[in-house]
Amino acid sequence: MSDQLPIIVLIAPLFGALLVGLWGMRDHRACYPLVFTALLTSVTAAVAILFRVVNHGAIDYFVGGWEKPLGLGIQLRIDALNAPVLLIITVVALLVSFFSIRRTGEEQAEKTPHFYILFLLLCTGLCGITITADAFNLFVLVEVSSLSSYGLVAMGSNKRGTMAAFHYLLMGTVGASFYLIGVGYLYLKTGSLNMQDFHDILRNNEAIRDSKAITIGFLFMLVGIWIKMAFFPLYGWLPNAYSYAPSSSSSLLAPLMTKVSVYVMLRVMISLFGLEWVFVDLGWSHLVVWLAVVAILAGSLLALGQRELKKMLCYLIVVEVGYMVGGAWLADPNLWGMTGTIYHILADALMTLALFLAAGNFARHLGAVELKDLDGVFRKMPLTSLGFIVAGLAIIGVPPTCGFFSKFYLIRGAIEGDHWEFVVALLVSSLVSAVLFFRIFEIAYFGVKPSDGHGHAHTHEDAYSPEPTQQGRVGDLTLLRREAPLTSLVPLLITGVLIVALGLANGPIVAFIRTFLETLPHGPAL
Amino acid sequence: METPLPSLLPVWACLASLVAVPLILLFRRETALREGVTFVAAALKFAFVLAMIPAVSGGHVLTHTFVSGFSGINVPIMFRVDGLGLLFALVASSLWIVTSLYAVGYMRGLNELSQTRFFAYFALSLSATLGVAFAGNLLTLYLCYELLSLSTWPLVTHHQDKAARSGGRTYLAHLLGTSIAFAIPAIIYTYVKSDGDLTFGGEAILAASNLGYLPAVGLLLAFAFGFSKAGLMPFHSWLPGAMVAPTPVSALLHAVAVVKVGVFCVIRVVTDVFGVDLLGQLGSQKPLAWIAAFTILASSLIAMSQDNLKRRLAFSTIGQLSYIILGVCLLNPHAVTGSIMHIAMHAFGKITLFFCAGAIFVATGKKYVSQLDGLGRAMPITFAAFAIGAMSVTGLPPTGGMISKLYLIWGAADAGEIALLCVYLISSILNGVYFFPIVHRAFFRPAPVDAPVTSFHEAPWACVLPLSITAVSSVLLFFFPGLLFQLASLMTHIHP
Amino acid sequence: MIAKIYATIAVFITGSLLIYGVSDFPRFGDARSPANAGVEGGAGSISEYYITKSYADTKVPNIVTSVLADYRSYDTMFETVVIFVAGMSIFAILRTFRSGAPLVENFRKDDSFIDGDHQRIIVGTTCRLAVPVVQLFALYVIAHGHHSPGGGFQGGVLLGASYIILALADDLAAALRRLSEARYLMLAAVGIAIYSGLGFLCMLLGQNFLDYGVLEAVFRTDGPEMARSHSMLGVEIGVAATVMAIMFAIYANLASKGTLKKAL
Amino acid sequence: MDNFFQESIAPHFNFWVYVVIMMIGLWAVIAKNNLIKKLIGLSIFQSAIILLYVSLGVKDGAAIPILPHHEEHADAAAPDAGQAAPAPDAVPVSESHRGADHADYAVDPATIVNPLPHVLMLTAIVVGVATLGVALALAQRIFAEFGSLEENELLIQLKAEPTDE
Amino acid sequence: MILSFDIILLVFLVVAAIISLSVKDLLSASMIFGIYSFLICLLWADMGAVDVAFTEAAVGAGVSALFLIATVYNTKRSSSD
Repeated sequence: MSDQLPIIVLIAPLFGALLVGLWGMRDHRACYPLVFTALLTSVTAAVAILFRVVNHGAIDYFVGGWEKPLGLGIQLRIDALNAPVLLIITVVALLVSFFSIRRTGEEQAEKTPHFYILFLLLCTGLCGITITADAFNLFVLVEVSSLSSYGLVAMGSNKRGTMAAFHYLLMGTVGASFYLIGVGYLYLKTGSLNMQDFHDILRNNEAIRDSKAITIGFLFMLVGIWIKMAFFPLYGWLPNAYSYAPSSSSSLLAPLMTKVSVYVMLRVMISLFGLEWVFVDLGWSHLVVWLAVVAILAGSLLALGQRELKKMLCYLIVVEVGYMVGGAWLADPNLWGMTGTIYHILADALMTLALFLAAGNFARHLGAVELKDLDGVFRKMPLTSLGFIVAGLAIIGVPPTCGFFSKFYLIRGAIEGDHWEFVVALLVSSLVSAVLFFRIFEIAYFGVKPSDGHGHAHTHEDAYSPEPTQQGRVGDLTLLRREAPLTSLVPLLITGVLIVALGLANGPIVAFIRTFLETLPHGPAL
Repeated sequence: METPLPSLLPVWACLASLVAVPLILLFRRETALREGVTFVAAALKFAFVLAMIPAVSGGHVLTHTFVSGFSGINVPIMFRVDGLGLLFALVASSLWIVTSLYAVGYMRGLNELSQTRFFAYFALSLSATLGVAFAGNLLTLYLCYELLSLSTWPLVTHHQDKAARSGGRTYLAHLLGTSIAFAIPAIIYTYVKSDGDLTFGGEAILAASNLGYLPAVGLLLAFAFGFSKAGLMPFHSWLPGAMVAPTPVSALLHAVAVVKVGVFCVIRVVTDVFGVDLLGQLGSQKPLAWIAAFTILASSLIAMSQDNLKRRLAFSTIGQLSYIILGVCLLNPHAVTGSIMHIAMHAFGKITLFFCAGAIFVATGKKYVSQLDGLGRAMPITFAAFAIGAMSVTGLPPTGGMISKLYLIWGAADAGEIALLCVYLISSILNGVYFFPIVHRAFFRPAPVDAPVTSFHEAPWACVLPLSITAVSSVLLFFFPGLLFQLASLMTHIHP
Repeated sequence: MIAKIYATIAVFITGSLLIYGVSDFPRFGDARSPANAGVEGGAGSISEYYITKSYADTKVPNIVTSVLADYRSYDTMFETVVIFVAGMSIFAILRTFRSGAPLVENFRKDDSFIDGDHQRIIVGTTCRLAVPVVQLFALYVIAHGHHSPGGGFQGGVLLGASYIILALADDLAAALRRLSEARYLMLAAVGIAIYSGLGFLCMLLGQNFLDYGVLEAVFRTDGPEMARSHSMLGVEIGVAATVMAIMFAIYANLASKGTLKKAL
Repeated sequence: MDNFFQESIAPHFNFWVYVVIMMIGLWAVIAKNNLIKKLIGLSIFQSAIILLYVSLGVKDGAAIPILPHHEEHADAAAPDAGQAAPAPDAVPVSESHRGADHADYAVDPATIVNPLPHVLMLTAIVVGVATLGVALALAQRIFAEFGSLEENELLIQLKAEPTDE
Repeated sequence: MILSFDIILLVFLVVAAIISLSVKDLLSASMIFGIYSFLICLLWADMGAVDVAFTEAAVGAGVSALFLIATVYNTKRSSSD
């Protein structure tokens, strides 16, 4: 039943959630195997889907078999744009589920099954958002994922978390409602909810293409999605929500939610309205790119001002969102900006995941909340810091990590699209992130306070061997005593490896994305 | 014309010091073994570099490709050894031997802590330096350049006190900052302009691209500032800041490896990215030339006002680096030859000076010029070497510095740039003005009454030997410049 | 105050944009408007297809039900999931297991509410009489949703409401005795399980997810239409179960500050 | 009277009002100080969207979207009896465009209101109540932790105390 | 659909919305919100959206008003605005 793959991807976590509800409620230990099997199933399905899309092109799936006329039933469509996103979602979820094993005990206690139900349903929602080709169905799934994320954020014992969750809920609901208004306007002008059908109507029907209602509808959809993805002027909810959530929740939400919203924006631009309409008929490109520039710069400055690690990371997310929105709207002739954005969705998901996992470990085992608490972690938690370093270098954009390549494509797009302001913004933000991370590295690297810098050379010997793993073997093993347990360490290291691997493998990935973009009307052939 | 010749020699040369890193860490406990590893690695590396000479001077170009290109970008990671690279590699690897000897003496003399780390990163940075020297295209060049910045940071901050931290901070901030802000966009712009070709050698990368005057100026400046290891003002202040490092570090890295990597990159950019012909048509190198000229004069003036010996040397280095850049900007064979040779000549002269400064510190703990009165009688060898080094840097016979400077001035005259010619001359005088008073103090001033110089009191032999070696060799370079000249002219033949 | 100014500006901008969009809407109540009759260039009007063909497809006169539970049943499934998620989120946020006490003791009961213990008898008796009627009606609404307004969701809400009435009339414990926490959580999961299980069954029988047509083999109906009709009934029952359970759960948690002990 | 509406006000009146109500709700969400008030505003905001959608589907003088079903009532109401007379148009299911080859049910689309918006809005209402429930739970917990529901007081408290993890 | 009825209902709707947002007593605000939901339910019925009306009656006027009241009961009845 290989043609059923699209539905399996999101049915697996759904059934997983139900089983946790039926069985895990009684016996908490039953949760873990259920969660892993569910997520493993959907990862496998996602991989299979990716292969199918690579080999045989896009997959169309009509739920309930209602195929013609288009839009009668609900259509799922998986093409080169969302197959990778689907894979990254499931993989991240799987890694986080491993990471969360040791956490749920102390962070969720009796509510462990409920945590995992929300966890799995969040994955269901995100996968659904990714594969659906129906504008309204997308709204429903956005609500599924949003509601579960509110729960996940508020689960912590931190009272600020509750407050943050409330604001998150208000903003998120308003955003989703804006999107819904947009859909309403489109439906009103075209009588269609199916993306493909709507796209055809827009292409074939002159009168509708330049009607005011369509423009307003697009505007509202866009703003709604921007609220969801915390694009700069509308980012207010994100930092608190993510930094005060329990680490097992935030390390799932932070990498996925914003990226998926970016994907939704791309989907709306590409499949629903078509790049020709968005770039040529509408011509907001410059405006949005300038917005993105402001977003990047402001986000960087705010990140510089933070004293808490997770807060800083949250503002970095805002910056990355700026990258992606700007890159998507560069409208450069060869769509390198779009390519970079799609690639950056994958890259940034991994980078953010690694950073939040590392931050979670630091907070859990050193109580390190603020930057200054990271004093000498390279010695205390070498492996965790190894992962943190890799992610940090990726954010800065040091080759051969994936961060470098996504920045490379974005800058290339900006140069070819003559958006020098965007180039400048990218560079400034890279500089800022370099400052941020080397500040941390310095704190973490100088294990001891400058005052007692001399004297006990022995500890220095161990502290300053170039790569921590070496230290684990060479130096005496007592130094590893504060390292995180394997369950929370392995996902981090795997993510680090993935970051580098994604960087090295950017060639085929980008080629794959390009082939997809070239099939579009108004693609790079423009 | 050059004929490419696949060879593993450059790889071995790099690996020699890279393999040393884990070994050094392994023998952290047995110091003798640890330093033995360092010496062996240095000797091996030098041998490998030497082994390349015949082929290269025979007009071949040794190439080796590791990665046939991140297929996303289609730029390979490759090595390519031509005259320029080999000359630089020769200087760096030969001086490493001497420096390790000196380092052993210095570190033991002051029994510094965590010497293992010191030697490990030292070896690592040497590999990075050779990587830059042998880099076959802009990407490889850039990667090795960054690796060098990162691997030298722990050396700069070796002492881990406040000064070291702040020094290290300025160091990283300048080097990484400029390379991210200027070098990366410049490289990507080149990539876009030359649709995907970043390879050195043969036709210059941008020769075919129809670059305007202003874009060319901007791109060239972006490169020159991006590779801020070259110490062009206003991005020079990392160099004095990095003087908090132990003297061997300052000696090798900040007289030879790091700073020369900077100018090396600039030379590469001018000769292989733009190509002499393109710049000749556009004349876009003029602004850079004038910035270099300004840097020369300004740094010389600042150097005069410095009392801390190492800081004075640092500013003099800044000036000398701009000599090289200016020479390359003159774009004629003599000037280019001169600047390439100046890399070597200045290296020997300046490292001598640093060694002397370190030796004085080890022996007497004095680091200020004003304290040196009468020390010459106590440490005659050191100060004799200092005098030779000063002469070489100033460009007086019989030292190698004179030859390269002669070529530079000749080139300036050929290019008809009288103003720049004057800059060379004036700055040479200034060099003399800030170096020779030191020698004068040491030999002819009476020692201060409170601390009378009693008897002959030199630094340990491990410090004195290296500095005498380098002093002698910089004299020898005056009489036998042939090899350097040959290698340098290889480049200028390629770009007449 | 400053918030009010921001709000006014934001509202003004948004509103004017919306009105600007409204200005080229079709006339209100226009039967030929694009939404109702479709536009050229597309795949034809979906709503007209529903109106004219849905009965032939599903043998269900209530078009809304057939569209809700068959054509767009994927939506409806996730709508049920939304309810489920909401229940779980509220549980995660509010439920406390520390016996008796709410999270923090600065909940204070507002005296301005009339605490009418003396009315308990009258109210209680009336409600106890009302509850079965309400539940009966709810079941009717679920079962007859094919032919009349209503369906799983409305019926589910009514069922949930009946328990809420019970809780209001007597007290929460009385309602919880009939529908305990473990039970309503299980019921909620089972509801969705019924729904998605039906869809999964269709997959096992070789059709797409939620393609009820193939279930004719299961229901032994002649022709896929009746199979759809029956499957819709099953689906509605699933929805009803989940909605009933979660509605009551939400009320129970909200009314008792998450300790299912003392409520209004 | 009635045709006065027909000419001047009717064409877009619903849509205007939907904008007005929505703006009332949005204003409350942003400007109100009390969290409960914010939530009431949110619900009003959402109901305005429902008003938009439902207004889209309205047709003048059209009937509700439930077809008159006289004779089919028998077998539709009591299906289990298995006495469903096989309809002449019942053909085996074909993968593509199912139903397209059925005979249309004899009805003029213009006489029945558009059912699709109703379906969508059922979902929207559900989402609305779910959101409201979660929000209220959050509000209760905020009250339990801060002892207040007035935003300004909450913000003051948050500023006062140091950040705790 | 009766147009005048429709329009009168809409006007009432706006009024109810404004009142329920402006009264200081949260309990009565919730009550008036229930009334608002009931009015809007009538409006749906008038527009021929019977299922929506039914749902609105069950959810809006019924359950969600009840949820509001429960919360108000558990927290605080008076509000500053």
